[in-house]
Amino acid sequence: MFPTPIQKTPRSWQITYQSFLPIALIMWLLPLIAVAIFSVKPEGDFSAGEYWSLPSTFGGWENYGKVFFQSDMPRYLLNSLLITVPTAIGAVALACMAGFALGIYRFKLNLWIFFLFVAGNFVPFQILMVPVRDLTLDLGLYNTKTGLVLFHIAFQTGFCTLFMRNFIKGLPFPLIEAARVEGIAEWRIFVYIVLPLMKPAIAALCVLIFTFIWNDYFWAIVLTQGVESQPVTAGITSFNAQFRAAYHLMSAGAIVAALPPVAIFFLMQKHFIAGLTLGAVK
Amino acid sequence: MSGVVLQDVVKRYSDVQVIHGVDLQIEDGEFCVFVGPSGCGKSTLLRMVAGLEETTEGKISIGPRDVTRMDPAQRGVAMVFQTYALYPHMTVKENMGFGLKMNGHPKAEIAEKVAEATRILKLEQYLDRKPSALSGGQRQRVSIGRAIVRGPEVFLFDEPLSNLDAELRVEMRVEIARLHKEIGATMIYVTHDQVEAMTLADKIVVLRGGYIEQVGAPLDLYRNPDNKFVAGFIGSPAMNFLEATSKGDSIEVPALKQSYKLPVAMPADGTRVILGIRPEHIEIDKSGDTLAVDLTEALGGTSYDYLVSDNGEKIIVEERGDERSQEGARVGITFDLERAMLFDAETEKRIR
Amino acid sequence: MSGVVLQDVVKRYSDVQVIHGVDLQIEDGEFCVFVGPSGCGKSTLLRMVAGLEETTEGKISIGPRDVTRMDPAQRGVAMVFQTYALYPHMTVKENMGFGLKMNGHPKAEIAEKVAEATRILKLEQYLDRKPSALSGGQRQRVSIGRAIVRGPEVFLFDEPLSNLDAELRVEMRVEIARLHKEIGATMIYVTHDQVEAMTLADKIVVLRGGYIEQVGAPLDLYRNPDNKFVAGFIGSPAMNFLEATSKGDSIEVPALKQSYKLPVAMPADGTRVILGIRPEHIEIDKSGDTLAVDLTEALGGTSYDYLVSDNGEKIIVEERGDERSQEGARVGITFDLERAMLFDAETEKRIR
Amino acid sequence: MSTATLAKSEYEQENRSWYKRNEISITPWLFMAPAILFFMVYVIIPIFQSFEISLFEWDGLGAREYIGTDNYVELWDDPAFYTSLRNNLIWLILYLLAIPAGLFIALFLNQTVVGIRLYKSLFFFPFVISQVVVGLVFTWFYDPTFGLFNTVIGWVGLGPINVLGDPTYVTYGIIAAGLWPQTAYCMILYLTGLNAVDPEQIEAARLDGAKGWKMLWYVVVPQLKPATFIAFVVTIIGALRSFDLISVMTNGGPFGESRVLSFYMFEVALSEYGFRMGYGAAIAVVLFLIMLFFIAYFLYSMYRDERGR
Amino acid sequence: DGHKLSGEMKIFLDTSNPAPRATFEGIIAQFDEMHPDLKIETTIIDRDAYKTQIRNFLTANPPDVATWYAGNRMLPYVTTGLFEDVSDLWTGDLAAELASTKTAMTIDGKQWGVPYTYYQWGMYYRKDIFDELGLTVPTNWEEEKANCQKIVDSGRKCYTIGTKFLWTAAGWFDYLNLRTNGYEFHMALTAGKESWTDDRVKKTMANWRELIDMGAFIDDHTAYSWQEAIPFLVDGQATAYLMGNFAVDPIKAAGLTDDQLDFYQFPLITEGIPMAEEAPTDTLHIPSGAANKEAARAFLKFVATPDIQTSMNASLGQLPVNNKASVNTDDKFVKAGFEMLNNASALAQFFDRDAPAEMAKVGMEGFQEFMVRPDNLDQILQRLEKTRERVYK
Ligand SMILES: Nc1ncnc2c1ncn2[C@@H]1O[C@H](COP(=O)(O)OP(=O)(O)OP(=O)(O)O)[C@@H](O)[C@H]1O
Ligand SMILES: Nc1ncnc2c1ncn2[C@@H]1O[C@H](COP(=O)(O)OP(=O)(O)OP(=O)(O)O)[C@@H](O)[C@H]1O
Ligand SMILES: [Mg+2]
Ligand SMILES: [Mg+2]
Repeated sequence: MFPTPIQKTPRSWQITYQSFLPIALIMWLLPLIAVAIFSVKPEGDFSAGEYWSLPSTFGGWENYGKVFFQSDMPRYLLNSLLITVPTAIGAVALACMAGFALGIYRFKLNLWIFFLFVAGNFVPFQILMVPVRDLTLDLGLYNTKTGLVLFHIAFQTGFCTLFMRNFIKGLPFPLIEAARVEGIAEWRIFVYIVLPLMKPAIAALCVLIFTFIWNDYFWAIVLTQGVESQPVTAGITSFNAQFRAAYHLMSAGAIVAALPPVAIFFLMQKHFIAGLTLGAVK
Repeated sequence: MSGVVLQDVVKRYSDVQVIHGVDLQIEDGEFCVFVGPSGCGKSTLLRMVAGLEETTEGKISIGPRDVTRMDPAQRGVAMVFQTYALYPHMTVKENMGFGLKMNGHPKAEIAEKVAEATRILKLEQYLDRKPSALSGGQRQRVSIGRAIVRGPEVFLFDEPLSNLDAELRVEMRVEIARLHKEIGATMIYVTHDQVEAMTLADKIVVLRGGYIEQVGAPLDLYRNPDNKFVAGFIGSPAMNFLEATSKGDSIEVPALKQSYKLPVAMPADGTRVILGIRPEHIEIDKSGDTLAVDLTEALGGTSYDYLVSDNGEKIIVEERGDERSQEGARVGITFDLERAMLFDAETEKRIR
Repeated sequence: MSGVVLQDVVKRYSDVQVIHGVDLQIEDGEFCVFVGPSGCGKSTLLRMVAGLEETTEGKISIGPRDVTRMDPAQRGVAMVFQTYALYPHMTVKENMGFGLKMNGHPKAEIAEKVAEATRILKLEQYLDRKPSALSGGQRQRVSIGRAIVRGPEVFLFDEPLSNLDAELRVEMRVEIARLHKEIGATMIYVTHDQVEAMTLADKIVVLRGGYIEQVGAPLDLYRNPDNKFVAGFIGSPAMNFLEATSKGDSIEVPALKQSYKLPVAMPADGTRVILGIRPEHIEIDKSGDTLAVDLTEALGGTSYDYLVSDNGEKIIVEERGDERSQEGARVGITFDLERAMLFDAETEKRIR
Repeated sequence: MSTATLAKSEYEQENRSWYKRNEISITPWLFMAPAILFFMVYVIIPIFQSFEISLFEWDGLGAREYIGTDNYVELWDDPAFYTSLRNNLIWLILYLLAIPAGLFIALFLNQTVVGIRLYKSLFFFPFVISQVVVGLVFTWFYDPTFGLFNTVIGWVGLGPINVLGDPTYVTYGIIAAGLWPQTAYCMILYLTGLNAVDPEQIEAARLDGAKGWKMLWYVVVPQLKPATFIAFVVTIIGALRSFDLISVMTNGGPFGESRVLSFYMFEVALSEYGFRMGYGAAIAVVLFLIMLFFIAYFLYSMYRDERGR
Repeated sequence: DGHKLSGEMKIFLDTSNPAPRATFEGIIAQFDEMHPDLKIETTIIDRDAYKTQIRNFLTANPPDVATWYAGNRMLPYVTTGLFEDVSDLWTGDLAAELASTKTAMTIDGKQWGVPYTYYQWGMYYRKDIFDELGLTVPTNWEEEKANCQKIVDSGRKCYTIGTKFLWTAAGWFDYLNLRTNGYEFHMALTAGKESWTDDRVKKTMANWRELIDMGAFIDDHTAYSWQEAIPFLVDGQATAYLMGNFAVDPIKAAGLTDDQLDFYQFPLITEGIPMAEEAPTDTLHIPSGAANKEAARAFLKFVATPDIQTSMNASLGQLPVNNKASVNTDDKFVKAGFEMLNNASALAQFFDRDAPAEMAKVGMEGFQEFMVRPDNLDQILQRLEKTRERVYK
């Protein structure tokens, strides 16, 4: 293990390390901690110019109450959920199938199609902006959650397929051969053998895609507008316009918007990190 | 009847040919072992029988049926893989019954067949475990069980024991032998392990570079190899080969500084030949001094002497018991001329 | 002088003790092999000598120096790992020279030492390859080369050959033996392979559960084990153990339905003892009928008969040559009483 | 004993359906069809459409007018374009700092002490948060009146610096905000990479006398190559995709000094004063060509790996 | 109205600040009450976001009523046929009552919407600080500068401003240019008929520069939105704010009272040039893709009626467009504005409403840059000129 395990170092260094850890963490998260503190400060602290003092009283209830009951935040959160969940399901489903095809079968175009997905996934997606917006308009899906979901599914399919294909490629191939010798139809091999084995990958991808899509801002502003379909990342700007310069409320809003992916990350940490690294490193 | 017949079978991967026209007949109920060095095409040949690799040319029949172009599932074969290939998310019972279930067999029939296989392999107490909760040997037993359940005409094994440790390997080897006795189906078995081949096979097929070198019963190959390759491949430690030249009805062996008269049809004078003697057929002659003892190894029950001749050829001698020669000493050797073999140095064919 | 001395060495991981006070003296230039079942602490002990594990208690000296608390790099040891542990991004040459480079030796010196090691190990043509372009045996040679280059007083090997296939293992074993002869440094070698231990060692240390069971020259351990564990562990196939009871100056062996009188100091009447006979020391008596032949295996030079007694005990007999018994027949056995051993059933200690 | 019990029907149907006979060659295409369809429609074809649109003058409302390469000609002497290009380069270069920074933090956290798992997750935190929120947080962080940044540099007698309002600092300020989550990402990649470093090699190197930086440089870093490669890929992509932060933090300002290509493209095509679809598409094409350079490199590396295994 | 309105009516509003938001909600509720069968759905979009979104929703999912701005700003939607011709509403009494805004709503001889409010721009200043420093309301440029110098000397800034979203700087340009060169030149310039490198423009910029060089504006204004600039006024770091009347509400909300805050007209610069004012008009339109145009027309009419105009603008704190409506004279800012605009020689909409979008964007960016780097003036003007050549071609 590198660096040398702390247990094997002198006592003095161990203590230094142990005490430096929390300090480093606080420094690292300083901007966030500041926002968290902002969000529970009462309005008065700001008008009094007390930005960096501890909250004079706990204003959290009021601030967060405003976020939830006097703004469109709940609606935006719901929109985000309605966009994120179908996207995760759709993209992962498509990728499972495509990954299976690319990971298991040997055919001429295999590598080319795989690279098509990979290359598409690397594209700076802004370049799709004009045509995709147009397409969405033509389909009558502009400013609908469906329009956003369809695009997200399509674009995330690139990454998901890369991930799934590499994962499936890592499965022991004799499993497939054993099933073929047993006379099991190809689609049944997918359903009964490959799919169950992909569970961890599916979990990882779902979590990952959830975060990616939840945090998407660009497509949200390109393909949607208005409270009926915009997700919370875009909603937060309207929210901030509504409460401009009301830092306690803006902070509370930011924290509310950021919370779901953070919660997912903490709940599914193992899968999340596996997803990030496995997808990338294979 | 369900023997397996390969007629002039060829396998090519794009432009590399890896199997060069193999003809082979495996009788019904026979235990046939493919051996040969790594990369010689053992697995490829086995997988062609299974239908997992396409046959480029030639014909493969199982029993009366030509299966050359059939799907694996239709050939009536079952395969046991080196890595077991158990479905990790299914219990032992489900693993064994899966094939039948997917092909729509009634539950009662599946249960019955699984029970039968379980009995044969003594897996009763593991039926509800997942493969991950089994030892390597148990896993391999389950994978054999899965093959049995399908009731195939031919069992195919691809190095089934090479992922097991030495002790388990011996155990499973005995188990497979017993299984063959019990169900009597045709079995084709790929291994690179001498001992497995010798002890399990009714018939050993020695492959090299995509060609069959020799086919025969284990002891026939040991006693009566057709060529230098088979002679060297079968038997451990490997046969000693010494360069020699024919002269009249004898051969001259420079390493031993002596002529020998072997009971074989001698080739023309001056032909370069090779004398083959197995280490276990050589006795040390302490009074001799033609060879130097380079190294000795005592294993307790047996010892090996590594001898070097003055012209640099090496000879291994297996000695019974724990006596061994002195390292650095000089000795001679004697051997039974009946058991020595002669090969043509060019063609490597046996001279009989 | 650079022998290695371990004095009352103890290793604890938090609250698990895995080495229980080991005392051991390894002479300068000696080849010492640690054997024992998996998990007995072989690697741990070796790594303590290397300095890769801290020594909880006791003292380790190399030559005159107490190295117990020293850094690995300063102990004058070099280690060869089971997985080779070559740096994958460096060429063979860089791998071998890395240690010297790190310690700031001049380039010329490094080149010279690498050349020397290369010569010893015949690695000339691979110098510029990366490890990934080498075969297993070549990689292991490089890793030994890396050890040689550093010119250590003590070489440490942790199962260096167990990732190689059978053939290569034999080859590398001989190579290591030769290396030891050539450079004559002290070597400590961990293995679980019988043959390696027997053939390489000047001194074998048999470990079990963190204790030393016996230390001695290979053949001494074979011929004269101190207890049942060592007797069963050394020799292959393993010694047969049969239950017996002492009666007067003989022992009664139910499996063989016979009494034997062994030249040892017999314990009190009725003591449960164990009779140990090595497979290679048993002869089949075709006229007998105490045992059933369960299975026979012919390997060419030797055959094994697996016998079962009526009370279910198993006996393996090694037969020389290719004769073997008939499976299913009933036979008796004879053996040389001088070579049979007796152990106390309780303490498993040898009764001499 | 005969055990030939396979039902006849299972292997002796001679006249099977066409699908059955070609199952293995058709199945992959059936499985890939939906993904390919989606990907074509929404990703691959639009890339080419961008090329096409870039040859038109079009406000997104009325009819398009074919103008050949005029958009590119205009781009050629559009100072805003060069500002964006320059900023993109700065992003590309400085964003790479996330890689060593991530490695450094990963090394710092690669220990087994109580609670280290929690520390690792908390250090990873910034990556999970939306860039929009990161942008907001940093906007306040940099605020010239009350921002923590100026408060802190005030302690050492510097500032105040109007980071986001000053054209000389603004791009660096935004990149710093972007480096925060990106470093966290690289850190996780390296933590996983460090887990995979062969401990025996570390031990071998210890015996060889390598320590500290030497160990890191000669033994550890080379083994982290896969992680470094991925970190490189995601960082490059991240740098070229940078949009959210700029949009949230400065909206391209002050006077367009913090624009990058992707933002400029959005601005001319879809913002309040924009709606020049053709011009936006032309910028898109330039951005794509830059990325193509990297994509080709990534694909080549992957191709080598695929062949290699 | 003759018959009942029914169905649904979608209204998109950009009135995202709290006061206007509430006002409109009130009006709509009133309208809703009058038409029980009509279901009204209101969407309020952030004012800045609205400006980019209007294109999308006009083509993709047009509402029945949408807010927008008069002048050049509505031109693209008129030429592309996205706004409904509502000339039919500009007949009868209403036409007479709205006459003053008719030109701003007319393109190609047709009217494309109905205004609902307009408001004055001018200096909102800290009366208490002026008193403290002994300053009087300036009436010409010299006084303005003299005042400013005293303010700067007292350690304050003269003007607060937040230029993050650019248009606030355009307010300064508009007034400086109107006062330096007059209404005609300003309109010709924004209409692309005059060169940006003209000496007259340079004169305007030179005047502006005097203030910049004095340190009249707060530091770091590029980092702030217009709302974020308010605290500087409130806590006395700056004494005046050139803004539209909509700023009064948030400034008061931030803690200033009528005693502290007052208003004065942007002072005279070039002697003899008549005083024209900025008076942006906010308007309502019917997208041509609207589903319920009947209801939409009714709503537009309703909003323009004197009663509604009176109550609406009272609560907006702005000026009614209907000349029959009464101005809320209780509000001193509204009153001042009303008087000022009544006496104005001419009314300009605003830079980004008078100039086409692209020109406006480049122009405002230039103004912002100028405020930070006045030395770049020549470069900036050249850039504007180049844009003018392209945009108006
Ligand atoms: N897909 C393939 N494409 C090209 N050549 C292949 C392919 N699969 C196998 N080969 C080649 O065919 C030859 C035979 O391979 P095969 O796996 O049958 O050997 P084997 O005898 O089973 O070896 P081992 O003992 O190592 O398993 C080898 O030379 C191998 O390189
Ligand atoms: N880090 C550790 N913490 C706790 N126990 C350990 C640790 N490392 C090893 N052990 C225990 O110490 C004992 C000895 O391990 P060691 O690796 O020395 O065995 P070994 O003889 O080398 O076995 P093998 O033949 O399998 O390599 C084992 O029981 C092992 O479980
Ligand atoms: Mg094989
Ligand atoms: Mg070990």
